[in-house]
Amino acid sequence: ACNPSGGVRGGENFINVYTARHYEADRALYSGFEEATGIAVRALTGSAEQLLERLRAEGDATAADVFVSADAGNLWRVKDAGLFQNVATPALEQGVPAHLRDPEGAFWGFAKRARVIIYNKANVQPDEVATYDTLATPRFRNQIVMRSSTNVYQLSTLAARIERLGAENARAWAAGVRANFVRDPQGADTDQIKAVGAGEAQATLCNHYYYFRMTQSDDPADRQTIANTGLVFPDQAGAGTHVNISGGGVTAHAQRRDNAVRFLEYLVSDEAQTTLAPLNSEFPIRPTIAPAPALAALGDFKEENIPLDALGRHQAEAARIFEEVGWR
Amino acid sequence: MAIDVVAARSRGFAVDGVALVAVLATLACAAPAIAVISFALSPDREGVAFGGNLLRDGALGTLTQMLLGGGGATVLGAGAAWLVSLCKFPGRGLFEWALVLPLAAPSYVLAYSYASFSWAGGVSPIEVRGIWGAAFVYAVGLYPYVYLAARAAFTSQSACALEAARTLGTSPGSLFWRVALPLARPGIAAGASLAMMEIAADYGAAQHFGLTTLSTAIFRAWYAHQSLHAALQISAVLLIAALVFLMLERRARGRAAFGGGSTRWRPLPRYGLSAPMGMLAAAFCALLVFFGAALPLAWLARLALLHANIGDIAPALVNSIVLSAMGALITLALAAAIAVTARRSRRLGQASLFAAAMGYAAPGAVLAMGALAIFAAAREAGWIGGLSTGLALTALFWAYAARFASAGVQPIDAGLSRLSKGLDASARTLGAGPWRRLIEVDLPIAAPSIAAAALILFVEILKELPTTLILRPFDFDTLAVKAYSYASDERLLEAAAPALLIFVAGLAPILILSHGIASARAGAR
Amino acid sequence: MSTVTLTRVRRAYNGAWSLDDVSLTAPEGKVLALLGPSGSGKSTILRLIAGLEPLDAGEIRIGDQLASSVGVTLPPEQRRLGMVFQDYSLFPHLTAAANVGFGLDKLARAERDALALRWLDRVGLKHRADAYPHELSGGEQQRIALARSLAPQPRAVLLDEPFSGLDPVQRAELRDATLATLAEAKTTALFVTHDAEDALQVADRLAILKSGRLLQEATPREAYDRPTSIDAAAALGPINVFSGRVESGAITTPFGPVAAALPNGTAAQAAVRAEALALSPGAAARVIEVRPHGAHDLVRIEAQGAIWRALVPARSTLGESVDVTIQPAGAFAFSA
Amino acid sequence: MSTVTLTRVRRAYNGAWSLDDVSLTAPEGKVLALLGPSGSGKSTILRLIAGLEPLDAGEIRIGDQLASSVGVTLPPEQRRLGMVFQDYSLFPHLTAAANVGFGLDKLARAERDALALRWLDRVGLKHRADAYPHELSGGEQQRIALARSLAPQPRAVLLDEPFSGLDPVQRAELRDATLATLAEAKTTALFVTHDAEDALQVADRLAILKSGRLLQEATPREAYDRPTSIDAAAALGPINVFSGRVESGAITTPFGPVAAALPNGTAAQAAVRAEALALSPGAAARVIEVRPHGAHDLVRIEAQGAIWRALVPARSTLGESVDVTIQPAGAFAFSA
Ligand SMILES: Nc1ncnc2c1ncn2[C@@H]1O[C@H](COP(=O)(O)OP(=O)(O)OP(=O)(O)O)[C@@H](O)[C@H]1O
Ligand SMILES: Nc1ncnc2c1ncn2[C@@H]1O[C@H](COP(=O)(O)OP(=O)(O)OP(=O)(O)O)[C@@H](O)[C@H]1O
Ligand SMILES: [Mg+2]
Ligand SMILES: [Mg+2]
Repeated sequence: ACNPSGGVRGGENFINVYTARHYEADRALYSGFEEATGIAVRALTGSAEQLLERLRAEGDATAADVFVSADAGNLWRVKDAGLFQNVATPALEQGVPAHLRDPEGAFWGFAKRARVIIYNKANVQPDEVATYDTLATPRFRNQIVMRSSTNVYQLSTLAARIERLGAENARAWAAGVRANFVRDPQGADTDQIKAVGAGEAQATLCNHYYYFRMTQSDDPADRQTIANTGLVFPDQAGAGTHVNISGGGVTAHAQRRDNAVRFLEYLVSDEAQTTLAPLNSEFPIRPTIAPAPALAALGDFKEENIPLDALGRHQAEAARIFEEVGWR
Repeated sequence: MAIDVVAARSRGFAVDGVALVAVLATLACAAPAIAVISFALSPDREGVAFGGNLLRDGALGTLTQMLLGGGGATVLGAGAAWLVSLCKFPGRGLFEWALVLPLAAPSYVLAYSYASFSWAGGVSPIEVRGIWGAAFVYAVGLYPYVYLAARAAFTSQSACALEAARTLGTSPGSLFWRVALPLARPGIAAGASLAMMEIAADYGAAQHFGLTTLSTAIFRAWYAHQSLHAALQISAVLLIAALVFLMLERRARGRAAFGGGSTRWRPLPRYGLSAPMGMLAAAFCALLVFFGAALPLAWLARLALLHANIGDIAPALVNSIVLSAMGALITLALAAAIAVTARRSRRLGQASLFAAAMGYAAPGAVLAMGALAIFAAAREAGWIGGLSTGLALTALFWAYAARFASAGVQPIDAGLSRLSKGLDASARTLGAGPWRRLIEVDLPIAAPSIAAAALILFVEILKELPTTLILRPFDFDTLAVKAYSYASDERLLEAAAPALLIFVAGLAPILILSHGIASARAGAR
Repeated sequence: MSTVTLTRVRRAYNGAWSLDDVSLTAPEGKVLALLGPSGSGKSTILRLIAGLEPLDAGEIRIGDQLASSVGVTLPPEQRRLGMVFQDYSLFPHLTAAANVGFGLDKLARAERDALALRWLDRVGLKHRADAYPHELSGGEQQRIALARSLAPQPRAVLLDEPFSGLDPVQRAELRDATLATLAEAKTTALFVTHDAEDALQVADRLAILKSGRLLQEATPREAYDRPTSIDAAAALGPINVFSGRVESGAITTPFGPVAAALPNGTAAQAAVRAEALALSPGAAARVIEVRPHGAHDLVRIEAQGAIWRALVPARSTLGESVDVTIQPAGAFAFSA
Repeated sequence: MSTVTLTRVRRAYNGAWSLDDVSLTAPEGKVLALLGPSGSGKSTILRLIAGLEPLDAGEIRIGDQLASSVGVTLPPEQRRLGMVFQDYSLFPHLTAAANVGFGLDKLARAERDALALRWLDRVGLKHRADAYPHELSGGEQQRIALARSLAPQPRAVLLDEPFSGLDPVQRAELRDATLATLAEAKTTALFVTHDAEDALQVADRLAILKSGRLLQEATPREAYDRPTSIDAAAALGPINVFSGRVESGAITTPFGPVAAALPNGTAAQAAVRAEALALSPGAAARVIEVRPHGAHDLVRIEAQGAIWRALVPARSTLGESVDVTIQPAGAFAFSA
């Protein structure tokens, strides 16, 4: 492993992946791909923003063929920087629903996650948190915890709102939620869930899989947290719950374009999707593939339907709004 | 006339090969920081549109933590150093080295482990969070920087000055305030400035505790506002502030001298503390070790046992050690060149010292961006291709050097400064040229401090995350990268094992270092 | 101003006696010089008196107070003694005035500053009040250290080789100035040196030490005129030594007889001060070398294979050989 | 073995002349002592000769080679000179033998070791070959430093206060040993000291310096007997000074006339060596104090308000007052 170029078993037959995902499931995907195609996968993990800068600095000399991120906003940034090339193949087009991919084919989703509301069962009824809007109402004064707005999921959540309802609405909502904070944001999603479980706050927003993972935990503390809390897919009566994708695209200067395309195709293939389903806590990108049973137990939900690139386009504005309303 | 030509060429310092290397080393170490500053200043990009608040709040947050966390670390470190160096109490010998242990734990690991330990659902009755929680974590995690420097300062103090004070009617207690502390001030200040620069550069802990600091402001500008340029502008402010801070520290020493009242060596007198005071002293030291190392270590161990995946991270452990060792050696070579030159030529040396020190206050990711920018420029100029494995490693080691050179220069400089100027002159009159003097005189004599520097650098690089994350080659994970990957995926159980291993891998060098310092009393060879 | 008394004091480092059974009195208001070669235990005596180290046997009294005995060591800060260290040990972070004022911390700020300035004036350094130690010459530093030790009106002051490391002119000046200051302050002083000239110039009484033992305690004159051993004789100037037997009340050296009040036949040693050899034209001894030596010429003479050194008035014209007269006042005999 | 010549050398630090117009020759194979008080520029001369500093005017030649002139400084490592520093500056990480062998790096390993051992033997320290500097006494360190400087057969060796910091017995021994080694090696030597006795004992020639200026260069005897200025006279021993006017070829001091080869009426100064005052029973001067001073007594006498110091043979019995004779050989007059 100290051979820094390690992992190349297939000689020249390989692809280089920059990925901002660091899940165990990914390793299984890579070996699945290698087995299926004989193409080895070399990965460089990192934060999406830094990988983007590296890609930018390397320009046309980059070794990266595929760029993967766990957020559409970041994928859009790569596209915006001109570092993706558009691809379209039947396999991809059939595999990925239109609202979970870039309209021009710069990037393609292969898994999706939902932004859900977690509430404290003792003090909150599920219907009191049926929509994102409820979090901004005075009902929850001093009862909300949130992670920092630097986090891309928060940015994407607000960007989606800007896309659907406009910046003014988004600002009012953010300000309302901000006004309900128990304390300044700290920690990550799991910390917010725990805070709600411990009664320090009554509700929060998080990605569904952080909550889901706790339901699977052996840790008694986690079980207690789950027992104390409930999950709601918001806006089921309205626009639907905000979803985001894990996705990837072929880099503009990919030296192994064909391999890269095959990799993307593989990610949305039946095989990969079924491999992913039990390992990953995300939902499969294809409606036809059933999520793992435990995950399915969270329930069906209606998804928000907006062009994915909106998450990127409005991100800067979302950040500005958060900044202005004091949601750190 | 041949003689005159030779002589004229060799006048002064200018064409000494060692100096040339040092100048290049300095430039190399300062280049990423300079790239950041010049990039930030380049007019063809938008300014800090929203940066006013970000900068102000960040600066305020950083200052607050430097005062609270850095101040706490200073008080704790200096106090512990005093007790251990100049008092007798139960367990003193044990604490002398144990107090260094927290150095092996990266701040972000401490922060994660305190958070998971004490936040909602945790087992602690007190929550360690927010500004005070962060200050606490910085204080117990970073006090060893001050402790090491202060202990060196206390032990190298002239026993005679302390004895003189006693014959003038000063009790052991007030000796600390009236003589020992003032004399150790430069050492303590050096340690405190290291701790404060660590705080300024820290992102992980600050982010997790929800602080707004210059460092989090940089990443907010970069990640949330998508303005790398604004991020670099804030970084430039941080770098320049660090430079000013260092210069002020030098300036504050003023006319007073601190070193050398006496060159005579005599064992330091240690004052026996009364039984209750002795217990208090022992308890104080024990608490530092407990909060800085034992508690977080035990907590991580518990988590790691819940999710034992040691086999999975073995390659990362090997990578970490190889990378840290190579990075330490490269940085050490540059640091040694700078330190040696600083001693031979005052003006050149001072400039090098400052230039090298700048990087220490910058978050690693920012320096990595500086290094990337330089590579991008070189690529556009057609000198190099993409970041192949070799180039990526080069960039990585380069960024390490830029970030940590100062941590290496300081101990070497201190080691060299104990030598008499006469040695260099002796070697010259015996016919030794600059290289022979470097290799046969300076380096061997400074060997203990160079070894100390090597160990510190090894541990620093072992703990380092952002630079490694962005500049490493494909399929090359280190412990820190592993820990980060899991932690950023909020899998604290899985993150515990690599975090614990960082700690453990850092312990061995830390213990060697600690032992070395305990036995290296100036003059006692 | 108190008498300092050491009674049968012993001190061992690592099992070796560094001071062995030393009894000594520094009389009130007088200057006692401790003279001896390097390692003879001079500094150890001062450190024991100051309370910086415990003793292993005997006792030390300052005035009426028992300061040290076995297992009892009054801490230095309670002894009210002044000490001037060999390297002066000024506080490098304090100005000259603050150094001098250091021991006056019981006084109010204004009073303390005034007193410190008065002491600086007394040692002629008022104009350097704001200088830091490293900005002062060695001699100036020594004077600050002296003022610092005297300012708190100690019961006695201990000086450890205060003049070493200075050039001879500075040294003579400083010696005179120190003496004057001590006389003015009427302080009991113990003064360590390995330089006979210093000791003879400064001391009211002289204690000659070697290898941790007290060889002789006497006035300077007595010590010079009536040494009690070869080593004591050697401590105050160059001597020539001859080992022989006493015959008819004298030891016969190659250069002449030395009277010895010892039984005939005793194995004995004669010690003859170099300045007690008078040379006159003659043939008894061969002149090997003549070197100027300040007021004297140092002459090496040889007879019967023995080479002695003689100090004779400068510019004596000597031939190739000389007759030698041993002046009895500078010749001593000790049983071997 | 080369002659070292300084011609009109100047050196300034921070605008002040630390050496001012010094011309000096260290003759081949001889020992030249540089004598002067602290700060007189002695070390500066050695550092300039060694090439450790550039000069500001004049030139320095070693043998025929121009080593330093304005803007030209042959680096020290190319001068083939030996230097013994005041603190010896031994390499702490090397054994005695390795220290001595350091300058022999052009030789093969075996040859080098053998030569180093030979030199250690010459300074009597062969048995300490494997000792590290901190395991050696001050005197031993000095001898290693001397051997180290001589081993590469330098053209000249420069010694900066090699005997300071030693006790008088060690000092005398080491001085003799050094002299013997230098004589055996027939090396040109420049030797810095501020101790007149050292200079007189060791030197073939003497250069007396003060405040960066050369006062006199002469043989020791000449310098003692015919000083060229008050300062030069003072450099070799205590003197008494009187300022007056020349009348009938003499200056009349309170203690007697001093012959002056100066025009009548000239303002002049008389300098009288303390040992040139002979005292006899009488009434011309009052005896203030008598202190033993080794071979002498130091007597302070007073007449007409002036206090002089006289060195008289020890144990001279003096009354309360004395008559004074000034011996012409130790009395000098200089125009003021
Ligand atoms: N702390 C110590 N540990 C071990 N031995 C010591 C210590 N202090 C002094 N000695 C030994 O005790 C003896 C007397 O030492 P001391 O310092 O009193 O001598 P000194 O007469 O002052 O000599 P010097 O003229 O060199 O200062 C020496 O042999 C010395 O090595
Ligand atoms: N590096 C320097 N910077 C400034 N002044 C200096 C320096 N070196 C020497 N001097 C000054 O030059 C003068 C001569 O110094 P030098 O060291 O030659 O004197 P010295 O005769 O060797 O005295 P000592 O007996 O104290 O060693 C002194 O006034 C000294 O202060
Ligand atoms: Mg001593
Ligand atoms: Mg000097």
